[in-house]
Amino acid sequence: MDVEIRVQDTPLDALAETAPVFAGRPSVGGVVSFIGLMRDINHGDAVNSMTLEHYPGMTEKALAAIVDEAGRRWDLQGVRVLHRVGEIRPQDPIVLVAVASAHRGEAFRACEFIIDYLKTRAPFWKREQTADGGTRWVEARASDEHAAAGWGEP
Amino acid sequence: MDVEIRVQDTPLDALAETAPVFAGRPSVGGVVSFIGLMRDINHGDAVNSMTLEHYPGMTEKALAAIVDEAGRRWDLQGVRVLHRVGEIRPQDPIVLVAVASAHRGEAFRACEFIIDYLKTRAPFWKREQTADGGTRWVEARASDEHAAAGWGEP
Amino acid sequence: MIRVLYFASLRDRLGRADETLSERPATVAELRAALVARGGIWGDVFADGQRVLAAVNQEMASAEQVLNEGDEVGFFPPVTGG
Amino acid sequence: MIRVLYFASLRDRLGRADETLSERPATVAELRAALVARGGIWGDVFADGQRVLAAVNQEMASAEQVLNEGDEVGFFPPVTGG
Repeated sequence: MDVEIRVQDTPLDALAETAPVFAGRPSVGGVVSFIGLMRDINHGDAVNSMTLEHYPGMTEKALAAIVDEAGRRWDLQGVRVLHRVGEIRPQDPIVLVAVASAHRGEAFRACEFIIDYLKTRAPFWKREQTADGGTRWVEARASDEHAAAGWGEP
Repeated sequence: MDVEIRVQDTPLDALAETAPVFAGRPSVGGVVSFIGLMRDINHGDAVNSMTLEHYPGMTEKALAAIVDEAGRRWDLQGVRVLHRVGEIRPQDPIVLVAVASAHRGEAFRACEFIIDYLKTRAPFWKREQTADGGTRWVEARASDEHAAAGWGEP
Repeated sequence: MIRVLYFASLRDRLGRADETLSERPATVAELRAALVARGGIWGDVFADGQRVLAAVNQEMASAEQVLNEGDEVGFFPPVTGG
Repeated sequence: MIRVLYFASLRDRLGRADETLSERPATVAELRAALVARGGIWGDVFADGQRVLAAVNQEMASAEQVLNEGDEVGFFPPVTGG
Protein backbone atom coordinates (compact mmCIF):
# COMPACT_ATOMS: atom_id res chain seq x y z
CA MET A 1 0.00 0.00 0.00
CA ASP A 2 1.45 3.31 -1.11
CA VAL A 3 0.66 6.07 1.42
CA GLU A 4 1.08 9.82 1.30
CA ILE A 5 0.01 12.11 4.12
CA ARG A 6 0.52 15.86 3.99
CA VAL A 7 -0.50 18.92 6.01
CA GLN A 8 -0.07 22.15 4.09
CA ASP A 9 -0.72 25.86 4.51
CA THR A 10 -0.91 26.43 0.75
CA PRO A 11 -3.98 25.91 -1.48
CA LEU A 12 -4.96 22.28 -1.96
CA ASP A 13 -5.70 21.31 -5.57
CA ALA A 14 -7.86 18.38 -4.56
CA LEU A 15 -8.57 17.06 -8.06
CA ALA A 16 -4.99 17.20 -9.36
CA GLU A 17 -3.78 15.66 -6.10
CA THR A 18 -6.04 12.65 -6.62
CA ALA A 19 -4.14 11.51 -9.72
CA PRO A 20 -1.08 9.98 -8.02
CA VAL A 21 -3.26 7.45 -6.18
CA PHE A 22 -3.96 5.64 -9.47
CA ALA A 23 -1.72 7.08 -12.21
CA GLY A 24 0.75 4.49 -13.45
CA ARG A 25 -0.93 1.65 -11.53
CA PRO A 26 -2.79 -0.58 -13.99
CA SER A 27 -3.93 -2.96 -11.25
CA VAL A 28 -6.13 -0.26 -9.66
CA GLY A 29 -9.77 -0.90 -10.54
CA GLY A 30 -11.46 1.77 -8.48
CA VAL A 31 -10.71 5.05 -6.77
CA VAL A 32 -12.97 6.56 -4.15
CA SER A 33 -12.24 10.07 -3.01
CA PHE A 34 -13.71 12.48 -0.51
CA ILE A 35 -13.15 16.21 -0.80
CA GLY A 36 -14.23 18.35 2.14
CA LEU A 37 -14.90 21.94 1.16
CA MET A 38 -15.39 25.10 3.18
CA ARG A 39 -19.00 26.25 3.08
CA ASP A 40 -20.02 29.89 3.14
CA ILE A 41 -22.56 29.30 5.89
CA ASN A 42 -22.50 27.48 9.24
CA HIS A 43 -25.35 27.25 11.73
CA GLY A 44 -27.15 29.85 9.66
CA ASP A 45 -24.42 32.49 9.78
CA ALA A 46 -22.49 33.68 6.75
CA VAL A 47 -18.82 32.81 7.14
CA ASN A 48 -16.19 34.88 5.33
CA SER A 49 -13.09 32.90 6.10
CA MET A 50 -11.77 30.31 8.47
CA THR A 51 -8.47 29.54 10.12
CA LEU A 52 -7.40 25.94 10.54
CA GLU A 53 -5.01 25.27 13.39
CA HIS A 54 -3.34 21.96 14.14
CA TYR A 55 -0.88 20.28 16.50
CA PRO A 56 2.26 19.91 14.39
CA GLY A 57 3.89 16.54 14.87
CA MET A 58 0.86 14.93 16.42
CA THR A 59 -1.24 15.57 13.32
CA GLU A 60 0.99 13.53 11.05
CA LYS A 61 1.21 10.70 13.61
CA ALA A 62 -2.57 10.64 14.06
CA LEU A 63 -3.22 10.55 10.31
CA ALA A 64 -0.62 7.82 9.80
CA ALA A 65 -2.24 5.72 12.53
CA ILE A 66 -5.68 6.11 10.92
CA VAL A 67 -4.37 5.15 7.47
CA ASP A 68 -2.47 2.17 8.91
CA GLU A 69 -5.66 0.94 10.53
CA ALA A 70 -7.52 1.27 7.22
CA GLY A 71 -4.76 -0.76 5.54
CA ARG A 72 -5.20 -3.51 8.12
CA ARG A 73 -8.95 -3.64 7.62
CA TRP A 74 -9.10 -3.51 3.81
CA ASP A 75 -6.97 -4.49 0.83
CA LEU A 76 -5.80 -1.14 -0.56
CA GLN A 77 -3.28 -0.18 -3.20
CA GLY A 78 -2.87 3.50 -2.45
CA VAL A 79 -4.05 6.12 0.04
CA ARG A 80 -3.53 9.89 0.03
CA VAL A 81 -4.65 12.14 2.87
CA LEU A 82 -3.97 15.84 2.39
CA HIS A 83 -5.22 18.53 4.76
CA ARG A 84 -5.12 22.31 4.67
CA VAL A 85 -4.14 24.47 7.63
CA GLY A 86 -4.01 28.27 7.91
CA GLU A 87 -6.54 30.69 6.50
CA ILE A 88 -9.07 29.43 3.98
CA ARG A 89 -12.08 30.86 2.18
CA PRO A 90 -15.45 29.43 1.14
CA GLN A 91 -15.15 26.75 -1.56
CA ASP A 92 -11.51 26.05 -0.69
CA PRO A 93 -10.82 22.33 -0.31
CA ILE A 94 -10.00 21.51 3.31
CA VAL A 95 -9.23 17.83 3.02
CA LEU A 96 -8.72 15.17 0.38
CA VAL A 97 -8.95 11.47 1.16
CA ALA A 98 -8.29 9.34 -1.94
CA VAL A 99 -8.20 5.55 -1.82
CA ALA A 100 -7.31 3.16 -4.65
CA SER A 101 -8.15 -0.52 -4.57
CA ALA A 102 -8.71 -3.43 -6.90
CA HIS A 103 -12.36 -3.53 -5.74
CA ARG A 104 -14.70 -0.65 -5.18
CA GLY A 105 -16.35 -1.88 -1.98
CA GLU A 106 -13.05 -1.83 -0.10
CA ALA A 107 -12.23 1.64 -1.44
CA PHE A 108 -15.61 3.01 -0.30
CA ARG A 109 -15.29 1.49 3.17
CA ALA A 110 -11.70 2.68 3.67
CA CYS A 111 -12.32 6.22 2.40
CA GLU A 112 -15.29 6.78 4.69
CA PHE A 113 -13.48 5.17 7.64
CA ILE A 114 -10.50 7.50 7.20
CA ILE A 115 -12.55 10.69 7.02
CA ASP A 116 -14.79 9.62 9.92
CA TYR A 117 -11.76 8.94 12.10
CA LEU A 118 -9.93 12.06 10.93
CA LYS A 119 -12.92 14.13 12.03
CA THR A 120 -12.70 12.84 15.61
CA ARG A 121 -9.05 11.81 16.13
CA ALA A 122 -6.80 14.16 14.15
CA PRO A 123 -5.85 17.38 15.99
CA PHE A 124 -7.25 20.09 13.73
CA TRP A 125 -9.43 22.97 14.90
CA LYS A 126 -11.41 25.47 12.88
CA ARG A 127 -12.02 29.09 13.81
CA GLU A 128 -14.55 30.99 11.75
CA GLN A 129 -14.59 34.65 10.84
CA THR A 130 -18.23 35.58 10.45
CA ALA A 131 -19.62 38.32 8.22
CA ASP A 132 -20.25 40.59 11.21
CA GLY A 133 -16.51 40.65 11.95
CA GLY A 134 -16.55 38.24 14.86
CA THR A 135 -14.60 35.01 15.25
CA ARG A 136 -15.61 31.77 16.91
CA TRP A 137 -14.18 28.31 17.34
CA VAL A 138 -16.23 25.70 15.54
CA GLU A 139 -17.87 23.23 17.94
CA ALA A 140 -17.35 19.51 17.46
CA ARG A 141 -20.45 17.70 16.23
CA ALA A 142 -22.01 14.72 17.95
CA SER A 143 -22.79 13.29 14.49
CA ASP A 144 -19.05 12.98 13.82
CA GLU A 145 -18.49 11.11 17.07
CA HIS A 146 -21.36 8.85 16.15
CA ALA A 147 -19.98 8.16 12.66
CA ALA A 148 -16.54 7.24 14.02
CA ALA A 149 -18.02 5.06 16.77
CA GLY A 150 -19.83 3.07 14.07
CA TRP A 151 -16.53 1.58 12.90
CA GLY A 152 -15.72 0.05 16.29
CA GLU A 153 -12.47 0.44 18.20
CA PRO A 154 -9.30 0.26 16.12
CA MET B 1 -30.24 18.69 -7.35
CA ASP B 2 -28.19 19.44 -10.44
CA VAL B 3 -27.74 16.31 -12.58
CA GLU B 4 -25.55 15.58 -15.56
CA ILE B 5 -25.43 12.18 -17.26
CA ARG B 6 -23.28 11.50 -20.29
CA VAL B 7 -22.20 8.53 -22.38
CA GLN B 8 -19.18 9.26 -24.55
CA ASP B 9 -16.85 7.49 -26.97
CA THR B 10 -14.02 9.94 -26.32
CA PRO B 11 -11.51 9.82 -23.44
CA LEU B 12 -12.99 10.61 -20.04
CA ASP B 13 -10.95 13.08 -17.98
CA ALA B 14 -12.39 11.85 -14.70
CA LEU B 15 -10.65 14.37 -12.43
CA ALA B 16 -11.40 17.49 -14.49
CA GLU B 17 -15.00 16.30 -14.94
CA THR B 18 -15.46 16.15 -11.17
CA ALA B 19 -15.08 19.92 -10.78
CA PRO B 20 -18.54 21.00 -12.01
CA VAL B 21 -20.24 19.04 -9.24
CA PHE B 22 -18.95 21.53 -6.66
CA ALA B 23 -17.35 24.51 -8.45
CA GLY B 24 -19.31 27.69 -7.83
CA ARG B 25 -21.51 26.07 -5.16
CA PRO B 26 -20.44 27.36 -1.74
CA SER B 27 -23.12 25.34 0.05
CA VAL B 28 -21.46 22.05 -0.91
CA GLY B 29 -19.61 20.62 2.07
CA GLY B 30 -18.49 17.29 0.70
CA VAL B 31 -17.88 15.57 -2.61
CA VAL B 32 -17.57 11.81 -2.92
CA SER B 33 -16.47 10.42 -6.24
CA PHE B 34 -15.91 6.99 -7.67
CA ILE B 35 -13.66 6.47 -10.69
CA GLY B 36 -13.71 3.03 -12.31
CA LEU B 37 -10.55 2.29 -14.27
CA MET B 38 -9.67 -0.40 -16.76
CA ARG B 39 -7.23 -2.89 -15.28
CA ASP B 40 -4.53 -4.63 -17.34
CA ILE B 41 -5.48 -8.04 -15.98
CA ASN B 42 -8.75 -9.93 -15.53
CA HIS B 43 -9.16 -13.46 -14.17
CA GLY B 44 -5.39 -13.81 -14.40
CA ASP B 45 -5.12 -12.95 -18.11
CA ALA B 46 -3.36 -9.88 -19.45
CA VAL B 47 -5.85 -7.65 -21.24
CA ASN B 48 -4.63 -5.30 -23.96
CA SER B 49 -7.78 -3.37 -24.68
CA MET B 50 -11.50 -3.52 -24.19
CA THR B 51 -14.56 -2.46 -26.15
CA LEU B 52 -17.54 -1.07 -24.28
CA GLU B 53 -20.88 -1.47 -26.03
CA HIS B 54 -24.18 -0.04 -24.84
CA TYR B 55 -27.86 0.25 -25.76
CA PRO B 56 -28.19 3.85 -26.95
CA GLY B 57 -31.32 5.49 -25.64
CA MET B 58 -31.91 2.95 -22.92
CA THR B 59 -28.56 3.72 -21.29
CA GLU B 60 -29.41 7.35 -20.63
CA LYS B 61 -32.88 6.42 -19.33
CA ALA B 62 -31.47 3.77 -17.02
CA LEU B 63 -28.83 6.12 -15.61
CA ALA B 64 -31.40 8.89 -15.12
CA ALA B 65 -33.67 6.49 -13.22
CA ILE B 66 -30.81 5.43 -10.94
CA VAL B 67 -29.82 9.04 -10.21
CA ASP B 68 -33.46 10.01 -9.59
CA GLU B 69 -33.77 7.22 -7.08
CA ALA B 70 -30.60 8.39 -5.31
CA GLY B 71 -32.07 11.90 -5.17
CA ARG B 72 -35.20 10.53 -3.51
CA ARG B 73 -33.22 8.61 -0.91
CA TRP B 74 -30.64 11.27 0.02
CA ASP B 75 -30.35 15.06 0.13
CA LEU B 76 -27.94 15.83 -2.71
CA GLN B 77 -26.83 19.04 -4.37
CA GLY B 78 -25.23 17.69 -7.52
CA VAL B 79 -24.66 14.39 -9.29
CA ARG B 80 -22.56 13.63 -12.37
CA VAL B 81 -22.47 10.21 -14.02
CA LEU B 82 -20.18 9.92 -17.04
CA HIS B 83 -19.46 6.64 -18.82
CA ARG B 84 -17.12 5.66 -21.61
CA VAL B 85 -18.11 3.50 -24.56
CA GLY B 86 -16.01 2.27 -27.48
CA GLU B 87 -12.44 1.04 -27.31
CA ILE B 88 -10.44 1.68 -24.15
CA ARG B 89 -7.02 0.71 -22.84
CA PRO B 90 -5.68 -0.19 -19.39
CA GLN B 91 -5.76 2.74 -16.97
CA ASP B 92 -8.42 4.55 -18.98
CA PRO B 93 -11.27 5.79 -16.78
CA ILE B 94 -14.48 3.88 -17.59
CA VAL B 95 -16.91 5.62 -15.32
CA LEU B 96 -17.12 8.64 -13.05
CA VAL B 97 -19.79 9.01 -10.37
CA ALA B 98 -19.45 12.29 -8.47
CA VAL B 99 -21.90 13.35 -5.78
CA ALA B 100 -21.98 16.65 -3.90
CA SER B 101 -23.91 17.14 -0.68
CA ALA B 102 -23.96 19.33 2.38
CA HIS B 103 -23.08 16.26 4.46
CA ARG B 104 -20.56 13.57 3.71
CA GLY B 105 -22.60 10.56 4.86
CA GLU B 106 -25.29 11.22 2.26
CA ALA B 107 -22.68 11.71 -0.45
CA PHE B 108 -20.99 8.39 0.40
CA ARG B 109 -24.29 6.49 0.44
CA ALA B 110 -25.53 7.99 -2.82
CA CYS B 111 -22.25 7.53 -4.70
CA GLU B 112 -21.98 3.85 -3.80
CA PHE B 113 -25.68 3.27 -4.50
CA ILE B 114 -25.35 4.76 -7.98
CA ILE B 115 -22.31 2.70 -8.97
CA ASP B 116 -23.78 -0.49 -7.49
CA TYR B 117 -27.00 -0.01 -9.46
CA LEU B 118 -25.18 1.08 -12.61
CA LYS B 119 -23.22 -2.17 -12.51
CA THR B 120 -26.38 -4.27 -12.60
CA ARG B 121 -29.05 -2.09 -14.28
CA ALA B 122 -27.39 0.06 -16.93
CA PRO B 123 -27.02 -1.61 -20.35
CA PHE B 124 -23.26 -1.62 -20.90
CA TRP B 125 -21.22 -4.66 -21.91
CA LYS B 126 -17.47 -5.13 -21.97
CA ARG B 127 -15.54 -7.23 -24.48
CA GLU B 128 -11.87 -7.84 -23.74
CA GLN B 129 -9.02 -8.25 -26.19
CA THR B 130 -6.51 -10.48 -24.45
CA ALA B 131 -2.76 -10.49 -25.01
CA ASP B 132 -2.97 -13.73 -27.05
CA GLY B 133 -5.13 -11.94 -29.64
CA GLY B 134 -8.47 -13.41 -28.57
CA THR B 135 -11.60 -11.56 -27.56
CA ARG B 136 -14.19 -12.47 -24.95
CA TRP B 137 -17.27 -10.90 -23.42
CA VAL B 138 -16.79 -10.13 -19.75
CA GLU B 139 -19.09 -12.18 -17.52
CA ALA B 140 -21.32 -10.43 -15.00
CA ARG B 141 -20.21 -10.94 -11.41
CA ALA B 142 -22.41 -12.30 -8.67
CA SER B 143 -20.73 -9.85 -6.27
CA ASP B 144 -22.21 -6.95 -8.26
CA GLU B 145 -25.71 -8.42 -8.03
CA HIS B 146 -25.17 -8.90 -4.34
CA ALA B 147 -24.02 -5.29 -3.85
CA ALA B 148 -27.05 -3.89 -5.68
CA ALA B 149 -29.46 -6.18 -3.82
CA GLY B 150 -28.12 -4.79 -0.54
CA TRP B 151 -29.82 -1.45 -1.24
CA GLY B 152 -33.28 -2.98 -1.46
CA GLU B 153 -35.75 -2.49 -4.29
CA PRO B 154 -36.00 1.05 -5.64
CA MET C 1 -45.47 -5.21 -35.45
CA ILE C 2 -42.65 -5.05 -32.94
CA ARG C 3 -38.99 -4.22 -33.24
CA VAL C 4 -36.47 -6.56 -31.58
CA LEU C 5 -32.84 -5.68 -30.79
CA TYR C 6 -30.04 -8.03 -29.71
CA PHE C 7 -26.94 -6.84 -27.86
CA ALA C 8 -23.42 -7.94 -26.97
CA SER C 9 -22.84 -11.70 -26.77
CA LEU C 10 -26.45 -12.38 -27.82
CA ARG C 11 -26.00 -10.44 -31.04
CA ASP C 12 -22.71 -12.21 -31.74
CA ARG C 13 -24.17 -15.66 -31.14
CA LEU C 14 -27.35 -14.98 -33.13
CA GLY C 15 -25.53 -13.18 -35.93
CA ARG C 16 -28.24 -10.54 -35.89
CA ALA C 17 -28.45 -7.06 -34.32
CA ASP C 18 -32.13 -6.38 -34.92
CA GLU C 19 -35.26 -7.43 -36.76
CA THR C 20 -38.87 -6.41 -37.17
CA LEU C 21 -41.57 -8.97 -36.43
CA SER C 22 -44.96 -8.64 -38.08
CA GLU C 23 -46.56 -10.91 -35.49
CA ARG C 24 -46.95 -9.44 -32.02
CA PRO C 25 -46.66 -11.92 -29.13
CA ALA C 26 -48.78 -10.97 -26.12
CA THR C 27 -45.91 -10.78 -23.63
CA VAL C 28 -42.13 -10.83 -23.38
CA ALA C 29 -42.33 -14.50 -22.35
CA GLU C 30 -44.35 -15.35 -25.46
CA LEU C 31 -41.86 -13.51 -27.66
CA ARG C 32 -39.05 -15.45 -26.04
CA ALA C 33 -40.93 -18.74 -26.64
CA ALA C 34 -41.40 -17.80 -30.29
CA LEU C 35 -37.65 -17.22 -30.62
CA VAL C 36 -36.86 -20.57 -28.98
CA ALA C 37 -39.22 -22.22 -31.47
CA ARG C 38 -36.91 -21.15 -34.30
CA GLY C 39 -34.60 -23.90 -33.10
CA GLY C 40 -30.81 -24.07 -33.52
CA ILE C 41 -28.84 -21.28 -31.85
CA TRP C 42 -32.11 -19.48 -31.06
CA GLY C 43 -33.19 -22.39 -28.92
CA ASP C 44 -29.85 -22.37 -27.13
CA VAL C 45 -29.72 -18.63 -26.47
CA PHE C 46 -33.31 -18.20 -25.28
CA ALA C 47 -33.85 -21.55 -23.54
CA ASP C 48 -35.35 -21.49 -20.06
CA GLY C 49 -32.56 -21.12 -17.55
CA GLN C 50 -30.41 -18.98 -19.87
CA ARG C 51 -29.98 -15.62 -18.18
CA VAL C 52 -31.32 -13.20 -20.81
CA LEU C 53 -32.52 -9.75 -19.77
CA ALA C 54 -35.26 -7.92 -21.63
CA ALA C 55 -36.17 -4.26 -21.97
CA VAL C 56 -39.39 -2.94 -23.45
CA ASN C 57 -39.20 0.57 -24.87
CA GLN C 58 -35.78 0.91 -23.25
CA GLU C 59 -36.85 0.05 -19.72
CA MET C 60 -36.09 -3.20 -17.94
CA ALA C 61 -39.04 -5.56 -18.32
CA SER C 62 -40.21 -8.75 -16.68
CA ALA C 63 -41.24 -11.87 -18.61
CA GLU C 64 -44.88 -11.04 -17.89
CA GLN C 65 -44.77 -7.60 -19.45
CA VAL C 66 -47.47 -7.11 -22.08
CA LEU C 67 -46.35 -6.05 -25.55
CA ASN C 68 -48.15 -3.37 -27.53
CA GLU C 69 -48.08 -2.53 -31.20
CA GLY C 70 -44.87 -0.73 -32.14
CA ASP C 71 -42.97 -1.68 -28.99
CA GLU C 72 -39.18 -1.95 -29.05
CA VAL C 73 -37.89 -5.04 -27.25
CA GLY C 74 -34.20 -5.39 -26.43
CA PHE C 75 -32.62 -8.68 -25.36
CA PHE C 76 -29.21 -8.80 -23.76
CA PRO C 77 -26.98 -10.67 -21.30
CA PRO C 78 -26.41 -9.43 -17.73
CA VAL C 79 -24.74 -6.05 -17.90
CA THR C 80 -21.04 -5.46 -17.19
CA GLY C 81 -20.50 -1.70 -17.27
CA GLY C 82 -18.92 0.58 -14.71
CA MET D 1 9.93 18.06 34.17
CA ILE D 2 7.17 17.94 31.61
CA ARG D 3 6.19 20.18 28.77
CA VAL D 4 2.52 21.18 28.43
CA LEU D 5 0.91 22.59 25.28
CA TYR D 6 -2.53 24.21 24.93
CA PHE D 7 -4.38 24.42 21.64
CA ALA D 8 -7.25 26.26 19.97
CA SER D 9 -9.99 27.56 22.30
CA LEU D 10 -8.09 26.28 25.35
CA ARG D 11 -5.05 28.36 24.45
CA ASP D 12 -7.23 31.41 23.84
CA ARG D 13 -9.08 31.05 27.15
CA LEU D 14 -5.92 30.36 29.17
CA GLY D 15 -3.89 33.02 27.41
CA ARG D 16 -1.02 30.55 27.18
CA ALA D 17 0.25 28.29 24.41
CA ASP D 18 2.76 26.25 26.40
CA GLU D 19 4.69 25.97 29.64
CA THR D 20 7.24 23.75 31.29
CA LEU D 21 6.42 22.29 34.70
CA SER D 22 9.22 21.30 37.04
CA GLU D 23 6.91 19.07 39.06
CA ARG D 24 5.83 15.86 37.33
CA PRO D 25 2.32 14.63 38.23
CA ALA D 26 2.00 10.84 38.13
CA THR D 27 -0.78 10.73 35.54
CA VAL D 28 -2.71 12.91 33.10
CA ALA D 29 -5.55 13.06 35.64
CA GLU D 30 -3.20 14.35 38.33
CA LEU D 31 -1.81 16.96 35.95
CA ARG D 32 -5.33 18.08 35.19
CA ALA D 33 -6.13 18.29 38.90
CA ALA D 34 -3.02 20.41 39.45
CA LEU D 35 -4.18 22.80 36.72
CA VAL D 36 -7.67 23.04 38.24
CA ALA D 37 -6.03 23.86 41.58
CA ARG D 38 -4.64 27.06 40.05
CA GLY D 39 -8.18 28.40 40.26
CA GLY D 40 -9.75 31.10 38.09
CA ILE D 41 -9.98 30.32 34.39
CA TRP D 42 -7.86 27.18 34.96
CA GLY D 43 -10.51 25.76 37.20
CA ASP D 44 -13.19 26.54 34.63
CA VAL D 45 -11.33 25.06 31.65
CA PHE D 46 -10.16 21.85 33.31
CA ALA D 47 -13.09 21.21 35.66
CA ASP D 48 -14.58 17.71 35.70
CA GLY D 49 -17.21 17.48 33.01
CA GLN D 50 -15.42 19.91 30.69
CA ARG D 51 -14.57 17.99 27.53
CA VAL D 52 -10.79 18.38 27.28
CA LEU D 53 -8.74 15.88 25.28
CA ALA D 54 -5.16 15.03 26.15
CA ALA D 55 -2.25 13.67 24.15
CA VAL D 56 0.99 12.40 25.62
CA ASN D 57 3.99 12.54 23.30
CA GLN D 58 1.60 13.37 20.47
CA GLU D 59 -0.67 10.37 20.90
CA MET D 60 -4.19 10.44 22.32
CA ALA D 61 -4.04 9.59 26.01
CA SER D 62 -6.53 8.58 28.67
CA ALA D 63 -6.78 10.24 32.09
CA GLU D 64 -5.04 7.23 33.62
CA GLN D 65 -1.96 7.46 31.44
CA VAL D 66 1.26 7.59 33.46
CA LEU D 67 3.60 10.52 32.84
CA ASN D 68 7.33 10.09 32.52
CA GLU D 69 10.17 12.58 32.80
CA GLY D 70 10.38 14.74 29.68
CA ASP D 71 6.92 13.89 28.37
CA GLU D 72 5.06 16.34 26.17
CA VAL D 73 1.40 16.70 27.15
CA GLY D 74 -1.05 18.48 24.83
CA PHE D 75 -4.47 19.63 25.97
CA PHE D 76 -7.15 20.59 23.48
CA PRO D 77 -10.89 20.70 22.79
CA PRO D 78 -12.65 18.07 20.64
CA VAL D 79 -11.20 18.25 17.14
CA THR D 80 -13.00 19.86 14.19
CA GLY D 81 -10.88 19.16 11.11
CA GLY D 82 -11.83 17.59 7.82
